[in-house]
Amino acid sequence: MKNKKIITATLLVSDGPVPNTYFTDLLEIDEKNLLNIFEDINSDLSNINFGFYLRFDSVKSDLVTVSDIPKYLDSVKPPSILKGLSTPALETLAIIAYEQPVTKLKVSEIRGVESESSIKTLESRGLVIKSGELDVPGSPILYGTSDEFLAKTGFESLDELPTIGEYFSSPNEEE
Amino acid sequence: MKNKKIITATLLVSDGPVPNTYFTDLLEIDEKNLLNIFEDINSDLSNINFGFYLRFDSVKSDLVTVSDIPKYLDSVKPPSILKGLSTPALETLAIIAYEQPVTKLKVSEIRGVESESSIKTLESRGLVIKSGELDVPGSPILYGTSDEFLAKTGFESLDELPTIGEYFSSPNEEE
Amino acid sequence: MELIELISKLKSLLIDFSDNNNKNTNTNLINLFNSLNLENVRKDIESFSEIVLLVASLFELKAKRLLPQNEDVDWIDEIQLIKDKDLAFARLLQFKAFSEVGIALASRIRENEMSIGAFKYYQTLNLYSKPDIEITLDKIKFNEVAEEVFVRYKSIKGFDHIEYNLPDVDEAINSLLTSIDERLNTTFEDLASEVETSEQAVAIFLALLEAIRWGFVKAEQVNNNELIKIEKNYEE
Repeated sequence: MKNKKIITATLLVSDGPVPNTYFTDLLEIDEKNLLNIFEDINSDLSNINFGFYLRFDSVKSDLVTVSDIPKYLDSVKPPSILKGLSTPALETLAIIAYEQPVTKLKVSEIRGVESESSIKTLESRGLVIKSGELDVPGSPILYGTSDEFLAKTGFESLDELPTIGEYFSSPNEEE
Repeated sequence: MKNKKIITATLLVSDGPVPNTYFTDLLEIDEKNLLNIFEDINSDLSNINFGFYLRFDSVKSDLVTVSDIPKYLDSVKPPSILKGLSTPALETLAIIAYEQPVTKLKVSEIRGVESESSIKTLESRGLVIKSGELDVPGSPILYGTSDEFLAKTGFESLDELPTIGEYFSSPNEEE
Repeated sequence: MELIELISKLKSLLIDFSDNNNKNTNTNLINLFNSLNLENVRKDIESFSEIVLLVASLFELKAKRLLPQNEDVDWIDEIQLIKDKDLAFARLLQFKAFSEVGIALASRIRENEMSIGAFKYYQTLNLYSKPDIEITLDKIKFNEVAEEVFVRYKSIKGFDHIEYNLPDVDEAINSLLTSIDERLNTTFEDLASEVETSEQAVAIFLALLEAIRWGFVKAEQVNNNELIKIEKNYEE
């Protein structure tokens, strides 16, 4: 059944819950029909004993992990994979560290490319946090670095960040 | 079954493919066993007609969408890593992939034009990384391709890169 | 003249180039181009790029040749010329191969991107006590990247190398990026219509070139009659 395919694929790649209206519009089905498919999907998933399920209500849906996973993992110690950050993520982190509090737009401007997914990555890893909103129309989110960032880099405070070359010392700077 | 639950939950939330060794360590099972579970998961998923499957090889695995419904996913999928990449950048990528580890100078020499900005673009996309320094005066930086490059091209390792001749040998197949 | 014919002529010219007759080469080149129907050439992009390469190699050799400009070319220079010619050929082959391999790699990536990976890792924050991935952060590398990314940014805004009293390209880049941001898609004509002086127009144009060169924006003109479309360049 094609609708089930499209719904599950969409939920897999979506970044956060998907509004039900998105599916009813896309697939041209009514809400009742959609909720039926959701239930279908959940019964499929529980039959095959997967570690995630479809959490939904009358407004939105998302694939989330089942809550008893931690219980399964209690007896084992998950090995940690040491992983460095990719260059896009590192660049983004550097800009946020130096320019904070800073908006996504400003980060993208400095890097020269749209940086939304890099910010998401850093946020999910706890290196970057939302630190407020800019007081302009649209209230864009301001980002800053977390304590985790200080802990990982070994800086005691943000004041310890090294000055960057002569580029910021020139008298006629500032945009 | 506990292992299947843990594997599927982990793959759902993992950031990119998960190395097989992660699961064999975590679950204390051997590789053959793990690959059997992977196949199990895939046969479950195809029975219930879901829009995603488990893509795996001898090194890593990941949950990915099936490829026959891309147009329905247009509005949820992340922009392509290729978006906005110019042909000069692609050419530079090819040279770095095949000549790595390679200096900027060598790339520029092969292309016959200064290649700094192409390399920077590829680096900021995460397709190319600094892989070391050449042991000569001035220590020029050596560039190579990243794991992201392998993941995106679907090669298990650099050894799998076709020899250049293979791209040209059969003129009537090709993309 | 047929394209294939032109290409083979250019190739033989390149081979014969170490022969001592610049004037002849000039005439030959001009004749060749005059005999060519450019409309047809543009239709065949493949051949067009080959021609550009061949001509570029020819002119490069020619320029080298013209440098001494004395009565006879010294035998060491002669050898250098032959080496240059070989190099030009080798480069030509290598270059063409890599540019096609680049496209082949891109089509592979495109195909792989038809399958999209799960994007739920923000959930790891709330998953189980120990997330599966421990991020390492190397202070030295962090500092390097920080320096690099800001230097890159600042060097776009710098233009120290221009000493003349030119319009402020700096400002022009900023305002260009802002207006592209606001409109996402715009045209060069649109941007240029807002300037008041010719200096500002020059600044906009330079800013646009720089912004394109650095990959901030893309500019495209489908054909001569269309406006030059400008849009922001997005990552990943």
